[in-house]
Amino acid sequence: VLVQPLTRLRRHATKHRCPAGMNWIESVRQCCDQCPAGTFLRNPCTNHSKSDCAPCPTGTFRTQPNTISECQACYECDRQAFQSVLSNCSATSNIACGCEPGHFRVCLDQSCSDFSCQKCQPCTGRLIQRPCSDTQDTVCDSSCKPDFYTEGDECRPCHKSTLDTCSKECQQVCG
Amino acid sequence: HLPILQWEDKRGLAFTKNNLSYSSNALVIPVSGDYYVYAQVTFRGPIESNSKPNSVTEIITKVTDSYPEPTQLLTGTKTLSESWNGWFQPIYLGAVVSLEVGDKLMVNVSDIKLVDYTKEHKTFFGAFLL
Amino acid sequence: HLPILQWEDKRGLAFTKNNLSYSSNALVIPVSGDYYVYAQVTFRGPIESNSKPNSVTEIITKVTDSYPEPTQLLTGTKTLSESWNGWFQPIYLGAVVSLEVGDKLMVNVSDIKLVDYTKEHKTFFGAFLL
Amino acid sequence: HLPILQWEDKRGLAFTKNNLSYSSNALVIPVSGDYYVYAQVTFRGPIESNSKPNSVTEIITKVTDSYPEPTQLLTGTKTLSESWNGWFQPIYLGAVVSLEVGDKLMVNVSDIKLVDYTKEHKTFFGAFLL
Repeated sequence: VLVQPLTRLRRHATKHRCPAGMNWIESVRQCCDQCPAGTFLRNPCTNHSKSDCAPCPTGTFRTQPNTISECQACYECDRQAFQSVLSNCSATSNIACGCEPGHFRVCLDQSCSDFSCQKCQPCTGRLIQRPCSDTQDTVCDSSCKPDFYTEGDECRPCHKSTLDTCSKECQQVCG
Repeated sequence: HLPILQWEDKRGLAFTKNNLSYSSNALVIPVSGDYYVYAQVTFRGPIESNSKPNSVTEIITKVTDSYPEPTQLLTGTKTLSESWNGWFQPIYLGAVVSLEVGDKLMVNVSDIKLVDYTKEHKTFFGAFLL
Repeated sequence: HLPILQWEDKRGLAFTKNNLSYSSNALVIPVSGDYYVYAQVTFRGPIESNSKPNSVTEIITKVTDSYPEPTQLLTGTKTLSESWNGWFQPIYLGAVVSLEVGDKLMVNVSDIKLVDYTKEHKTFFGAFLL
Repeated sequence: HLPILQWEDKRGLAFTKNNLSYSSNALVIPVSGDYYVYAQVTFRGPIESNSKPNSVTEIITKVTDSYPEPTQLLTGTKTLSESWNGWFQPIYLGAVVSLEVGDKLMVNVSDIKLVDYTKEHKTFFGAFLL
């Protein structure tokens, strides 16, 4: 007896295939042309008319062609936490934030979409090996500049040293 | 009273419907009933001011015509142990409360400068009728 | 088992309705179905006892006639880094669970002495049928 | 993009109903409408890797056929001050969002190795139609 294996009827949403540049719209049950970046779908297409796309209201954006019913709200730069605007939000791109001069980024995770801006270290009395940048703190030289002497892990100007504490580095100044 | 937060009610993920409206920093209750009210505020620091906060507080408050004082409905308060370098602290609150038509719901915070307002998915506020 | 919190069910913001009742520290489920259950406990310290807690835990538990042991439905556990001086730590929990008529819902905590019971808007517990 | 969590949808406390289905790490929306979406992730450490995380992040994300990029709906991000010895940090998120039929909801985390997946009542994810 030929046993016909019972194929389990899998009920799954049939994926509607649309031509490139078009998306399936469930409410009208047809493919509609995508709205360009910077706009959103105000009304779906019909058999007689194309998609009705409207520009993203100020303060919102869409970077990609879409058939979505609202635009994404722009982020804001955290001016209170020393962030600066690298590029403003436009209809087709979100705002981009960096750190104010004298600050560098401390990323919260690998994506670095969240970061805080921390003050660059000043390298007082030391030479700067690598200046502070938007993404990295200053790298200071390990030794003190001429006319400075080491005290603990700090570099102090020689004129502040007294004869008995006059270290080797400051001989010319206090000799 | 603690400062009141202002909210976006139309753009991006924000919306109001079924006559639940937003005006002068408050959600206005259109029909009496039990509502699940919720809010998350993400606090962050440090900020310019040199004072280091040792705690942050978020309160969902009700103002009603039938009583002259605001009523604190839900409160989340958290002390901070890492407030010297960059810190983030979300506080989520949510519960069912009985409200009357015309009641206003607001969110107060301990320090408005500590609120992370930069992204709509980090700080949000809402309510729905059961 | 961890200590069970007692709740006010009538005064202030507290209420029960639609036959969802409160008795011997538990919400009693009147009709089978899916419920959104939630609770917030605000913990705070230090307290007189010299022991410094290094964590706090809140658990929403179900007791049912059909099984002799309580079931832990939702758990929030947080370590404390600032437990030497004054600290506050809220824990909010909420989710949908399937419950049977007669089931009892309770809130357990790691240490009842650490619970801030002073204000009804800081520590609360509830459920509603979907 | 941040790693996506996988979920149990049948055993224990987990369930799906009313055509809200779970497939390839996502809840699939069966009918357009407003949903209360929530998730809690309990993070814990330290783990073998010698790097000490300074923060943990949980994001509820939407993927839709009508837009090629995921949309971040809700985000909880918390810096860690006690990351050297044993620590626990729960993050709860919940809010109402408007969704279309076919939309997919997922939970992303900053580091999947830090997620406490050992107990179903510590890390959970769900949604219900209003």
